[in-house]
Amino acid sequence: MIRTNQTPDGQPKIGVYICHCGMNIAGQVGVEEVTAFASSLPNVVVARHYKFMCSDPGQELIQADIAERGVNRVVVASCSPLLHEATFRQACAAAGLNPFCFQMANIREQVSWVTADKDHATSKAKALVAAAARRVALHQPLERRRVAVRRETLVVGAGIAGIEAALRIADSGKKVYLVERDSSIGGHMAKFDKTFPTLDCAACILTPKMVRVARHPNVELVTLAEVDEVSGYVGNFTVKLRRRARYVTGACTGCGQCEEVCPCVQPNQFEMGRSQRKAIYRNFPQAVPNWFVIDYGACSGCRLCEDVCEAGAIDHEQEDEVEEIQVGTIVLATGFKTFDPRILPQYGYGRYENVYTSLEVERMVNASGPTGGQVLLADGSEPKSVAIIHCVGSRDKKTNPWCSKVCCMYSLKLAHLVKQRTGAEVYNFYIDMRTPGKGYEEFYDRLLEEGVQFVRGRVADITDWPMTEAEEGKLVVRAEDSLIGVTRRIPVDMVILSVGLEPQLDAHQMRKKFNISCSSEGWFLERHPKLAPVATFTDGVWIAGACQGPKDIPETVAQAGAAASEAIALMDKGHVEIEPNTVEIDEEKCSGCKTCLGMCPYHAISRDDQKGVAVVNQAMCKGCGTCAAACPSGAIRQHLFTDEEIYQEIEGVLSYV
Amino acid sequence: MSDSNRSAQPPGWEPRITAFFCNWCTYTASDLAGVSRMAYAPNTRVIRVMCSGRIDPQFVLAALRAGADGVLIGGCHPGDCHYQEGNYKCLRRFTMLRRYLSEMGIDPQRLRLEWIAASEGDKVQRVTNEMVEQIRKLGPLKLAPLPQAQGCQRAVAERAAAEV
Amino acid sequence: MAGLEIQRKVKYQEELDLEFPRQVAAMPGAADLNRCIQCGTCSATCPVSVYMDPTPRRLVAMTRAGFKEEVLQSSTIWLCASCYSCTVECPKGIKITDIMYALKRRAIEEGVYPRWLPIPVLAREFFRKVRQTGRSNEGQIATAMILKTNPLKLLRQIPLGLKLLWKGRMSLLTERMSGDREQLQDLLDYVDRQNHQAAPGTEA
Amino acid sequence: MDKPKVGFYWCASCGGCEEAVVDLAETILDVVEVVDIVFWPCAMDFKREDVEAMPDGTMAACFVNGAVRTSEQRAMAELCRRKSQSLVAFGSCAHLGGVPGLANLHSRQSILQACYGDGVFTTVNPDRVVPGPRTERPEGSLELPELDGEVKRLDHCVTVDYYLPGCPPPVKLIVDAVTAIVENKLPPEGTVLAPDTALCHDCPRLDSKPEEPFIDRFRRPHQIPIDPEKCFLTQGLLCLGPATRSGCDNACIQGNMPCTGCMGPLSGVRDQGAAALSAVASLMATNDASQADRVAAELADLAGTLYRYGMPSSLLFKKAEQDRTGGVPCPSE
Amino acid sequence: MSFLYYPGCALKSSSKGYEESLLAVLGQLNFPIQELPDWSCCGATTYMGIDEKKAFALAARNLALAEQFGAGETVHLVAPCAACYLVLLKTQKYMAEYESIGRTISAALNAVGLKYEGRVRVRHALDVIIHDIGLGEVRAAVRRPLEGMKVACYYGCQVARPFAEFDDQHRPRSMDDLLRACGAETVDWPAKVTCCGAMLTGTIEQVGQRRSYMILHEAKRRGVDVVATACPLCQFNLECFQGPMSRRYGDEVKVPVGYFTQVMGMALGLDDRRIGLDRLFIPLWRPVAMV
Repeated sequence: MIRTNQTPDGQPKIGVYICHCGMNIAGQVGVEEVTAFASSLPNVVVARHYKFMCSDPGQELIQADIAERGVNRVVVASCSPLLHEATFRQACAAAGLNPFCFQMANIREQVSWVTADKDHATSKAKALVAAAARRVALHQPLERRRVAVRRETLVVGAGIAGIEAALRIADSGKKVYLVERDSSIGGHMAKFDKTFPTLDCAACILTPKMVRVARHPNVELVTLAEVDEVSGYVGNFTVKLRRRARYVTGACTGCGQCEEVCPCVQPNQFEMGRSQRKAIYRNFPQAVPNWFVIDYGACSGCRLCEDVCEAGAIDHEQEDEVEEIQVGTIVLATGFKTFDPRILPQYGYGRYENVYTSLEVERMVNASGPTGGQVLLADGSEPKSVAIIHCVGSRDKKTNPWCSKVCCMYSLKLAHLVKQRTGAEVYNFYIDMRTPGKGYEEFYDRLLEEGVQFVRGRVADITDWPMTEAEEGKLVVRAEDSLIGVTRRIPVDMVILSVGLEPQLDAHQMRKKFNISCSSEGWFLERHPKLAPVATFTDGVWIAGACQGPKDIPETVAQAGAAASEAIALMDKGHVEIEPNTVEIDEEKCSGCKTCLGMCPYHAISRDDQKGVAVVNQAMCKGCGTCAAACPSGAIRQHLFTDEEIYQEIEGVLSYV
Repeated sequence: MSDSNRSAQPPGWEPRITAFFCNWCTYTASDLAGVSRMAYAPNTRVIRVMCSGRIDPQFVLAALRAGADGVLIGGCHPGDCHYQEGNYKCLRRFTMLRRYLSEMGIDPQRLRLEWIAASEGDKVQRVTNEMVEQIRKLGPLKLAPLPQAQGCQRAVAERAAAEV
Repeated sequence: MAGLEIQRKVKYQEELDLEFPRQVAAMPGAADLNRCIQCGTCSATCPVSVYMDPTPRRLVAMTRAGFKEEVLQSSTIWLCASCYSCTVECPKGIKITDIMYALKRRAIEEGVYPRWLPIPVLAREFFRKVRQTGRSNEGQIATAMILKTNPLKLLRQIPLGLKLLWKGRMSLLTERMSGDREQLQDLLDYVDRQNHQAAPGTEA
Repeated sequence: MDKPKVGFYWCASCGGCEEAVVDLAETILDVVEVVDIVFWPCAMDFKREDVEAMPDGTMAACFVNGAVRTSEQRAMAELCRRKSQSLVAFGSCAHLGGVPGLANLHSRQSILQACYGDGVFTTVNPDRVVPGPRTERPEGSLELPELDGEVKRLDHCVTVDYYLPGCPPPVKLIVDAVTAIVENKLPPEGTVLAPDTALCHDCPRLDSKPEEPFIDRFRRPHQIPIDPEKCFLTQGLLCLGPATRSGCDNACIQGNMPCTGCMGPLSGVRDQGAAALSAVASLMATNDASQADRVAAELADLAGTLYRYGMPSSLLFKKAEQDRTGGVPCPSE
Repeated sequence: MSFLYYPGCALKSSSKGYEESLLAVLGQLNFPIQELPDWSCCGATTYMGIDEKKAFALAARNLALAEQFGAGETVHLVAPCAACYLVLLKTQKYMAEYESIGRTISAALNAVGLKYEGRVRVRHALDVIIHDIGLGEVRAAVRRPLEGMKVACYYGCQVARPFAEFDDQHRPRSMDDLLRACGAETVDWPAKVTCCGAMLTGTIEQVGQRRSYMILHEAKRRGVDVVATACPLCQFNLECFQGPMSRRYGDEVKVPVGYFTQVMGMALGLDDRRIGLDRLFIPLWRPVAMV
């Protein structure tokens, strides 16, 4: 618990401490001059300068003045508050001063490092010190609030990332709601045949996890569901889930009778439309849950399925349901989508029937896929030559500028599988071969040994315009072989487009719902790219897997574990401390004019109709202060950023130098 | 701008610009400019607020009244506000405030709003330099002096007592 | 081993002009030169790259490395047909056609273009004609070009010329712009003066 | 015991405040019952010399209305100050600068030019004489008070103990103030004698005001039939109610007219117009810069509207004159 | 909204047939258009390679002249020649995009009493016919549908790339739509935006003519009655060198090559001479069904 010094006489006694930061500040700012200047400011009782204020001796200087000279407000002029504010607040607290009776002046990042002239740098430092001193005189002791954290987690998305995170959290004894939009969990990984570089079967490693998560006593699996709305704050989120009607109940045994009698045929989305399914269907035989589902848009309403279902699991009357759940933490694992190559007409996808996307070929080589694991052309024959084109929809300003990271490796995997299954000549067209990963380069070596051809050059186009007899009836791939320096035309039977990874189409809606940030492209933004890769700027919400950016399975699993352990740690701690820069409403002054209500993106302000005034829910207030700026009565006070504190700062920077 | 115009400025005068930067984007960008040692004009004084949405038009006027020749506001790019929409609130107030300043005979270029992301240290440098040049061209802001409010007699008595 | 030509190929750093890439990149449209990842899309999509030495991709690499002489003397820049295919297809948005123009101008400036190539001559004739009359005249320009590069070829072109005349698609009279030719000349002269004021190679 | 002595004086004002005193109607008799009016040039025959002859502090309270813009008004304000124990700034002009304060949008030069130069006024002045403190004419010499360069509020010139806001101050507030003086139950000095909450607090139309930003255009009252039930802002009419003290019993609102701000800012506000601007701009329902500017442009005469009663109390105080204004049109020029 | 016609040099000489047919077609469709007075050469592709700024200045002069006709409104400057179209668009774009170009060219224009503020929209004739007149109007005006006529629409480079926005860069369809509206059958062929060799056909023949040959060969292979073009240089290259090409590659490539406006003109029932059919080297025969 923080000890506070309430400064009973109310008279501020300010200590000002100027840091040299070695030569980082002192080399450019006249620290002695600034110190002398600081001593002349109102309420300043002591001003010192020291080599490194953040060092232990530096902090002890402050603490000694608090103890011996009754300093009750502290200003440190050093680096950015974003760097060391916490350090000095702690130092104050340790000496018994409320940590918020402290203000920092940034004279390194914003003065010594950016100002060419020493006199200017010194003047600027003085102005910032004056502002901090004038403002700190008004600082009042504040307390960080504690909020309890609920022991339930929402995991959104049940691909490998979501499944992994859910299992970890559930294993630690907390309740998990695992929400999946599709009728079955498993995500993209469930579509793959083999995984690189080990070539072990995707289903063999994924299916046990799918089954385990479904049966876990702490996991509530919610498929065919989406998050409608999220409100609340870290530790106390309220989530509205919309469960779409499945029209098949949990009584389903997965026997498949219904599917046989169903007369309605639809393109199978799970197979990217390359095969057909019935209106009552399930994605794949190992689907979890293993219940069927009716695609009501495709259903004729004949109810034949109802007649044959011995378990009586069909319920045509089912409707969407909205359920409200309470959770303390949230893990987003909403994954990615693949690039739609129709955007690049030069590659002929959708126009030439033998141009496939990599995901379609993944299904093709999968024993449970539409061709039973055979690689076949549209006419049913086996290809004799196949081109695999890397970077489709990646590394391209006009589509997606990023490297999709996994394509090189999965292209190698597909090259291997295609060659193995058909014996065809396989050409990989690549820009740069990216195989950084354990065992990845070795896999590339293996492919080279297997005789797969590699052409270093980005393909300009795929055409059926023959220039020679050998090209008649073929797809001709045109690229510069940049290692040789000539343009090559290679006729092939089949083209595989290694499509890149993209954010989900609704990523921006999702980020709004969860109040997190996205890069402009739509990848969820981590709090720090290196040091906080699974945290977001919203406390209590973590991200895992490819919703944050392209990544492969091992990385996804690692991230899911990291996100899970952060959520577990918070729930085990049981509470969070909230910064005190929230707002408070002076009920005496508030006229209840409602101006502030619409300012708050978190709906933290409501109107008390009885009293006719606005009321702030302290736990929901994030401390932006937008309402305070809008209040025409001056009735809203933002702690640490009160109007008067800011006025003092304004006048401080302008009144002395 | 021609030299003759510059020489019209009072000797030794340097533009003074008060900058209000939001904590998450522009203030961070400003730190980044420092870390990257991007030197720029020393005429700005940054006041950190949590969000550009916190910036009350009264702050801008108070800064001009206290002697600023210009005010720079920096916030997150549209859509990137850490608090979702504070920057839009700022934009709305800024738009109307500029019109008011203009009516009050103050060149609207003395108030500038820029969206500067945390990664745009170079933009802090560029915008600051541009703005200082702009204000240099406009010259010092000459507001009519504000008469000192006399307050009540008790306040005067207290002031007098304090001076003794 | 008759006919086997043995060549020593090494480039010493001091033979390169390291300012050259900077100067090229300073020209409008050429700024993205440095973003090239050598993917070869430009070469692959180029309708005439099969005749070029080096290919556009290599030309960009050579420009960036400072192979000024080789770049300016290459046939590549003169073979560019301005079809803009490379510019449209480049995944990094490099305006390769503009870079080709920039290199052509530089080559003419430095007088290093291959003499046998009729293209610079055509350009010059075109240039002169437009300044005089405000219009180009394909027949006259082509004739002048052929005369200056390969007079014998003119004989072969006679049937085509006659046919065009007969079809009313070529006129021996000079087509001129109707109005203010002087204004046009003043305009061009003004730009000329501006060009001279800017230091060559550094003007943006 | 003697009845407390009180005085009334007016500086730059329209006379409405004097009317307000008269508006006390029968109540004024009660007032006269309990106080002695010793100075009221508008209604009673007291001369300046009479006041000067009084010992300092004779009056328990002197109510001064009007802004201060001439040398004479300054002198009289100082005189009233000396002769009274409590000086009350009476009405918007004394309190904030008032409507006369809008003269701060112009220079003294341009005002004199407009009145005596080639202006629009009909005063017979063929020689375009601009009167100064002392003007010599064939008919004789004329002495006039000097016109100041700017309009000030009363407490810019002398210390003021209480403020009675309003244009004019509502009867109830006047009675309360006088009662407080008589009963010697005055609040701490410096107080504005009106409630410190905004008008919306009692506004009958508040329910119709949405909670989310909604302003998509501005209009002027004469341009539309005004719905007597709905919040003015929802009708595109600028109402300063949210930024203005209550105490007026919503007189304008009852009369189906938006509040123009005469009761002045709340105690936590430094600049009433800017506070109102912030609130109103925040409520604009657009995130697009050009759209916001189009909506803002519909507010004709922003400065005059936001500071109708308080230009001399605003942070800018007076229009600056040196800047070229580019971009945004400036209607006051 | 005013539409000005910018012919460019070629339409006054080697491609007179293009001008004749375009103006006749627009007349027939009651679409008023006026020739930009005092226009000069746009600089074409050649000038850029010699002196970029002068090239921009030449083009900008025409933009400035056109703008005077707008009375403050947008002016549409219709350039039927692909090169003119590209150069005018490029000039406009680069003046806005590159401060140095914008500044120099504006200064140069100022020096001769002109100015350009950016109110011209450069349009290709194909764009205007499709989007301003509309296929419905065209369909209604067809008197003699081109039934049985098989057309290969050839767009060339510069109508489609890199600045045009009215059609797809890789697989344009506007001309196909238009000529189908005229009753013709169009072939979906891969050569639509392939380069014809441009000025290389006349300068480095082995390069340029090979390009044209490939295109004609493909057209012939597809059995088309005519190749329709939207660019003077494309038309010239594809039509005028068919003899030398056939000799060079030992493959007879004799295909009529006309302007899309000429093909349209036939459908609108315009007289052969009015649409300049008499100027073609290889006569554009009507298919049997039409005669």
